[in-house]
Amino acid sequence: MSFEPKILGIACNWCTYTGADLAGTTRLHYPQNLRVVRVMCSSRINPSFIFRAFQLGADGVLVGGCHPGDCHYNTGNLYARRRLAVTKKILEFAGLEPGRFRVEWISASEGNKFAEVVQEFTAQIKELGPQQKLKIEQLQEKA
Amino acid sequence: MSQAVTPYLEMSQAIIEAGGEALKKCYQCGTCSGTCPWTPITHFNIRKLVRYGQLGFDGIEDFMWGCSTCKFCVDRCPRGVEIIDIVTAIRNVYSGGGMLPQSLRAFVGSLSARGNPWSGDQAKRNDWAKEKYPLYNKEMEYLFWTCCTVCYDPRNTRLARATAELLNQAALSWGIPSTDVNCCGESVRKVGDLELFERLKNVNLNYFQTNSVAKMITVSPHCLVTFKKEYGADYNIAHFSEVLASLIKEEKLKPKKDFGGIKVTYHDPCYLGRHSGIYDAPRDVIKSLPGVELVEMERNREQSMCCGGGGGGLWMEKLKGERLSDLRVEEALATGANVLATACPYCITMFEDSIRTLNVDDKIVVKDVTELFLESMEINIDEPVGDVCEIV
Amino acid sequence: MSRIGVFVCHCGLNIAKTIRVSELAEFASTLPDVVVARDYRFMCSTPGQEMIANDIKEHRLDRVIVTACSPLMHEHTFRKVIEKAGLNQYLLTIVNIREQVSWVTSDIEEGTAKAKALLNGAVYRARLLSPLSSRVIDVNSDVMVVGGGIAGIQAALELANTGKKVYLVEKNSTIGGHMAQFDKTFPTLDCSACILTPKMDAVLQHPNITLMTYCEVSEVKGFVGNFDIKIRQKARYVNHDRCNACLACTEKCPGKGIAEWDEGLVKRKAIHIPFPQAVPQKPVIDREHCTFFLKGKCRLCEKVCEHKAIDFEQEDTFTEIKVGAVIVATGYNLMDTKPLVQYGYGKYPGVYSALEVERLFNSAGPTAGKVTMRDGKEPQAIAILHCIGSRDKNNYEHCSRVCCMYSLKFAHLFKEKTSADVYQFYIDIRAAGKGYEEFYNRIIEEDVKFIRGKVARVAESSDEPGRLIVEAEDTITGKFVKLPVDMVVLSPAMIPREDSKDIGRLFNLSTDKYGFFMERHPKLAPLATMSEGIFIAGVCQSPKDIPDTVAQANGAAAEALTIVSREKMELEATTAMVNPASCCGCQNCVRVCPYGAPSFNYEKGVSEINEALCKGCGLCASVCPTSAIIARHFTNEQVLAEIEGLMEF
Amino acid sequence: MTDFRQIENNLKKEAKRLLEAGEVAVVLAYGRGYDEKHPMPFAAKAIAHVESLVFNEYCNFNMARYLMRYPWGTKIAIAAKAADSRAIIQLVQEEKVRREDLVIMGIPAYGMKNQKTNEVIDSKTTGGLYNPVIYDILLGEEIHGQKIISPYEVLAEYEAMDKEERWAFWKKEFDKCIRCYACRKACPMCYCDPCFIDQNKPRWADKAPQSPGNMMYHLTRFHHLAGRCIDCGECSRACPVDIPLYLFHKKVAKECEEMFGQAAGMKLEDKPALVDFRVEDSDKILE
Repeated sequence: MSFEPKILGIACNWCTYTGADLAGTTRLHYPQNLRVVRVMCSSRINPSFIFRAFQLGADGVLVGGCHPGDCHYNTGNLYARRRLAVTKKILEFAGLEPGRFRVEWISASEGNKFAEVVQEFTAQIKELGPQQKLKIEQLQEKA
Repeated sequence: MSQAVTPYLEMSQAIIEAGGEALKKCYQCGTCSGTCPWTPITHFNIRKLVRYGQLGFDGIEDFMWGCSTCKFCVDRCPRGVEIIDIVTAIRNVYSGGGMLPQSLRAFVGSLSARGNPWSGDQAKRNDWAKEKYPLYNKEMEYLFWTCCTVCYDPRNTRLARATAELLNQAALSWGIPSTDVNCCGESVRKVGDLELFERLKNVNLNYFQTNSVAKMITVSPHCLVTFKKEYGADYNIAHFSEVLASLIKEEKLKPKKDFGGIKVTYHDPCYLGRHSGIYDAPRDVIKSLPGVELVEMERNREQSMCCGGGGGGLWMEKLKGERLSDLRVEEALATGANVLATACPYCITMFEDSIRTLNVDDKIVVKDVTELFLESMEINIDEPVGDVCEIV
Repeated sequence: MSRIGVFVCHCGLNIAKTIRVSELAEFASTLPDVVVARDYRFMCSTPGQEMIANDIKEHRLDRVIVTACSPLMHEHTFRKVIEKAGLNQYLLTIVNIREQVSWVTSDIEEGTAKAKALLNGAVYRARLLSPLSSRVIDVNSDVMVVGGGIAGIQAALELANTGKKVYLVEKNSTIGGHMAQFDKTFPTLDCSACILTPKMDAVLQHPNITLMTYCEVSEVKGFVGNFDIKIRQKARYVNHDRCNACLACTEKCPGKGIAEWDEGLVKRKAIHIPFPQAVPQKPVIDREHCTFFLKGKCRLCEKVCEHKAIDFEQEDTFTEIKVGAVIVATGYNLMDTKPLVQYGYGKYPGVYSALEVERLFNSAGPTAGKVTMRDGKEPQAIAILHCIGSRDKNNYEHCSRVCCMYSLKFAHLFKEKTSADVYQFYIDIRAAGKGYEEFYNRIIEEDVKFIRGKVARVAESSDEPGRLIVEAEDTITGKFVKLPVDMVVLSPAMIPREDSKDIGRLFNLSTDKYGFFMERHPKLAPLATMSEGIFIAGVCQSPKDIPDTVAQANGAAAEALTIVSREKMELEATTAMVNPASCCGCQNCVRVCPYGAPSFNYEKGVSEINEALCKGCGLCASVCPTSAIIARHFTNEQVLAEIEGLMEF
Repeated sequence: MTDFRQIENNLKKEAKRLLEAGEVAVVLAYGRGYDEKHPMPFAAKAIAHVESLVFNEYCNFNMARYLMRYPWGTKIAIAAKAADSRAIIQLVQEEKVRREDLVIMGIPAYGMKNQKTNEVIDSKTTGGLYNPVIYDILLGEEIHGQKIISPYEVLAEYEAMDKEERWAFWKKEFDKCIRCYACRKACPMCYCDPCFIDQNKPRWADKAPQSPGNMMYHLTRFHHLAGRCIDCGECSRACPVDIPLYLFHKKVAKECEEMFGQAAGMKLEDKPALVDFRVEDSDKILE
C-alpha cells in the first residue's frame, strides 16, 4: 500500500480557514491527508503544538495565516512569523527534514492557493516518507 | 477599400508570449506619448504602438522602429507598464517574420557573422590598443570591458585609449578581453532578435567563466545595463565614470591643467541615467576640473532627453528634422557651453554627426567626461604610441 | 466523564455523496464518551434541530458535536439550538466535513477516512470544553466625534438631536473643514457656505454638544461602552470665556503667518480667526509668528483688548472624558505635487493646486472671489489637469473620485468669472452620481474643451515670457498638443491626513498602505472598524464627495447609537484570562497584545487581563511560557487534545 | 593572562566601600569553596563577609541568576563578566530587575576555565566578548588586542553534518538526560515558576527521563530561550551528563541574530526578539 501521510494543518479563522472553505465551495479537489485545526489567529500557535504534533505522529505540519499586514488582529501574524521561523530552525537543527514544516499566508479569497499549497505539500511529504524521528512509538508513552 | 478592422488577438497573444506581458495593463492615458521625445517630431507614437499591440491591428510595422528605448515613458507610466519590453516583444514577433528595416540588416548581419555591429574583423578587435595594454588574466582585479563601438568606431577608439591611460595612471590591476568576445547584445536585443542575443550572451558568459571574471569596468552604459539586467547573474560591473569619480574623491587621480574658464554642459545618457540611476558621478568628474563651469541644459537628470541612438537607433537613418540629437545639440548650444560632455559612446557618435550636419563644430565639441579628465592630466593620447612601446 | 451526542448531516447529497455518513455515525458511537450518534439528511432543518434538542434532554447530553458544513456557516444556528435546549452554547463543536472534506474530494474512501479523523479530533476536544458565560457591562451613553469637517459636524448633530451628549474634537481653531474653503459645490452649484455655516452654528448652539476646538486626542484607554479619553487643549493665548469676538486685536497685530485657510496664497495675522464665518468666532495666537513670542516685545493685542482676554501665560491643558462610542472623521489632505517636477508646481507661479483655486473663487478668499493670478492678471487660457498623483502606481493607485466633478465645476466657474478658454486634460471622465452626468453635459455645452490625454509636461513658454506650455498627446487624434496657457490647475490625489497612522495607533484602527482607515468589511460593515465601538466616516476611510460623506456620517451616528442607546452590553466570552498561580511575571503578554488588554500588576508580580479589551486572538497564550494564560475555548489542553485526536486515525 | 589577583583585590575593595557607605544591601560575587577550583556564588551582606570574596579563573557562575531573589528596591552590587552583563541587560529588558537598583562591577576576563575539564572556555561561553557590555565600576583593565573569537565558530562542525547524522547526535545526547533540571537551575534566564515541564495542565510531556519527554523538554526550552539566551554556557557546565546544550542555544541565537538583527542582552532599549516584530521582517525567514 502506498504511504498516506498524516498532515496537521493549523489555520487561522479569518483568512486561511475561510480560504479552505472557499476551496470547498469552488469544488477544488486536493489530497485528503490534511486535517485542519482552527484557531482564531496564527499567533495562537504555541510552538510546542508543533513539536507535540510531530511526536503524535504527524508526517508534516502546515500552518496558515493571513498575509502580513492583513491580520485580523493587526499584528498577530507578525509575531507568529518570528516565532514560527524559530520553531522551524529548531526542528532543522535537531535533524528533522526542513520540508516537514511549512508556513503559508493564504487569504480568505485564495481558495485556489489553499488547494495548490495542500497539493504541493502533500506531494512533498509523500516524497519524504514517514516521519519517524520525533514520533513516539508506544502509545502509553503519550502524555 | 473597407476601413473596418477586426482585432487580431493571435498577434496580441504572440506579443505577450514574447515578453510583452505588460500590454494588458495599459489604459491608454497618453502619458507615454506625451512624454516621448519623438512624439513632437515624428509620426512615431508609443501609445499607439501599445494600442495596436493590444488589439493586434495591422499597420504596426509602419512605426514599430521609432522607439529608442530611452525609458522616459516607463518611469512616468501611471500603470507601471514596462513599455520597453513591449517594444522588444513587438519587434521580436515582427522581425521573426522578416520585417527588418533595410538599415538594420547590415547591423544584424555583422553581429551574426562577426560578433560586432560595426562590420569589423573580429581578429582586429583589439587593434586600438596597439598591444600597449595587457589582456585580462585571472590574477588581475578588473576586466576593462571594451564595447564594440570603442574598439571599431574610429572616433570612439579615442575613448578606449583615454580610459586605458587613466586606469594605468590610477595603477589599477586590469586587462582587456581577448578578441574572441562578442558584443554584449544590447541593441540587437532591443531590435527584437532575442535568439541572436542569446548566442552573443553565451559566448561572453563562457569567456567570463573560463577567465574567472569577478569585477568589470565598462565605458558603455548599454553594456552596463545588459550585464546587470539581462545576463542572469548580477555582475559586479561599474561604469568608468563611477570608478573615476571615486578615484578623484580618494585623491588617487588629480587634475593638473586649468581649463581657463570654459563652459561644459553634461548630457545624461539614457542608459546611464534613467536605466542605471547614475547622475552624479559624471558631474562630479566635471566639477573636479579646474577652470571649468558646469552648466545644465533645461532637461537634465531624470528629465534628460534622448540622443536617439538607443534601441537600434544608432544604425537607423533618420531624416533631418527628425533627429533628437540635433535638438539636443541645439539645447546644449543654448546654454552657451563650449563642450558637450557625456559618458556614452552612442551619444558621442550621435552628437558628432549632428554637430557636423548642423555645421556648428566651431562652436561646440563633444567629449566623454573621461577624455576631459585625461586632458586635465595633460596626457596626450593623440600622438602615435609606437615610440613609447619601443622604450618599454 | 462527559456525555456527547454526535449528529452527522448528509446535507442532501452534498456530504453523503463522498462520505459514508451512516458509517461515520457508527464510528462515532465507538468513540469515548459518545452516548448517541445519528445521521440525518438536513441537520439544520427544523426536524434536524428538534432531533438534537430532544437528544440533549433524553440522553442528558452535555456536549454536542454537529458534523456538517463549515462553522462559519451554521455555528451560530446550532449554538442557538443547544442553548434553547438548556446547554451552554460553547459546548457545541462543529466538524466541517462539507467545505473541507466532501467538496474537495471525489473518492468516498478518502473522504470517509478523513471525516473520521476530524470527528475523532472533535470528540477529544469536546471532552475538554467548558461552559462560558458572556460578561455584561454598563455602557456610557456619550459619544466623541473626532474631526470637525462636514462628516464630524453631521454626525455630531444627528447624535445630539437624539438626546445623546456629544464631544466634538477639532484640531484647528474652527470647525468647518475643507468644505468651508469651497465656494460652490457640484453638481448643483449651491454655495458651500450657505449650506454649511448654519450647521456650524447649530453645533455651537446645541445644548448636547461640547465643542472642543484647538484640541487633540492624546490618549485612548478603555473599550467599547467605556472609553476613557484624554484630550489636550492647545494653548490659544486667548481666554475664550472673556473674549467677546470684537476682533480689535487682529487689526492691530503686526505678526504675519501663512494663511492656512487660504492655502498659503496670502498672509494672515499672528492673532487671527481663520476665516470670517469661523466657529467659534474667537481668535488664537499663532506662537510661531507672534512678535511677542519671537522678540519678547509687542503685546499690542493685549493693549487693545478691552476684556483682558489675552493671556500669554496660557499653557496646554488636559481634559479627561468618558464616552461609550467614538466616530473618527479626520478627513484628508491633498498630495504635495512639488515632487512631480513635470507639472512645475512651486516652480511656475501660474500652476495652482485645486484647493488654491477653490479659495480664488471664494468671496471670502484672498482675491474676494475674483480670479486673479499671483501676478495680478486675469488668465486668458486655463488648463485643468486631472489625475495628478491619483490612478498612478508611482504615487497613489486609487482614483480620488471627486476631481472629475470639481474640475467640471472649476471650468464652469472660470467661464462665469473670466473670459478665458478652458481646457480639461483627462483620462476618463467619471461622472457616476446623481445629476453628475447631466452636469458633465452642461459643461460640454458651455464650450469647455476636453482633451483626452494625460499631460506630460508643463514648461515655460520661450516665445511669450510668463506663459506656460502644456504638452500632452490628444489620444483621440494621436496629435501632440502644445498648448499655451496662463494658468494650470492640478487635481492632486486625495490622501489621508499626515498623522492618520498615528491616529490609527491611538484608536487601534488598521490603515491601508496610504493611511486610509480600514473598515471592518468593505461591503457589509463599511463604517465599523476592527475596534469595537469605534466608527469611521468621510474621506479618512476613502476619497468621496460631500453627499457620500454626509450619508456615512449619518450612518456612523446610527452605528454609534446602537451602542450608546443600550444601558448594558454583552462581551464575547472567548477571551483570555490569567491564572495568577502560574504567572512567572515575564510580561510577554503585556508586550505583544495589540489591544493593550494585559497589564502587569507590579505589586502582585503577575499579569492581569482586562477582558473587555480582549479580542480573543490567543497571542498572549502562545507567548506565555508557563501556560498561565488561558485562551478560553482555545486552551492549550483543548488544542493539544484535538491534535492528538486528529493524528490518531 | 588576566590578573585575577588584582580583580579579587579590587572586588574586595569596592564591595567594602559600597557596603560601608550603605550604597548597596548585598554584593553578589564569588566566595571561597572547598578548594580553589570550586568557588561558590556568594552574597556578601556585611563588611565581615568581604574577606570571603574571591575571584579566579574558575568563577564561571552567572551571577545574574541570583538577582531575582531580591525584591525591587533592594540595592545590589553584582560582579559581572561579559556574559553576566548580557544577562543583566536581558533581565532589565524583561523588567525582572531594575537598572537603578544595580551597581554593576564589571570584570574583563579571559582565560576562564571549566572546573571539571580544566579547558579554557572563552570561545564557548562569552559570546565572543571579553569585556562586560555594561558596568558602573570596572574591576580590571579593559581587554584589547586579544583574539576575538566568533561565538558561532564552534557551530560549523555541527551545521556541516547532514540531518540524519545530526538527528543521531542529538538523539543520543538527549537520551542521556536524567531530567535533573540543573540546566534550568543554572540558567539566568530560566526564571519561570512553574516551569512548563512541571505542569500537569496542560501536560506537555512525559516526566520520566525517557526519550520523547526529554526531547519535548529540551526543544521547548530552546524555544523559550530563543532571542533571550546570552550564551554564558552555564547550562552545559551544570549538566551532570555533559549534554552540550550550549551548542543548540548558540545555533538558535545565531539564527535569531541573522533573522531579527539583534543579539540578546546587548542593548537596554531592545525588546526580546520573540515578543517583538518589524513590519519589514521578511518572509524569507520562514524558508
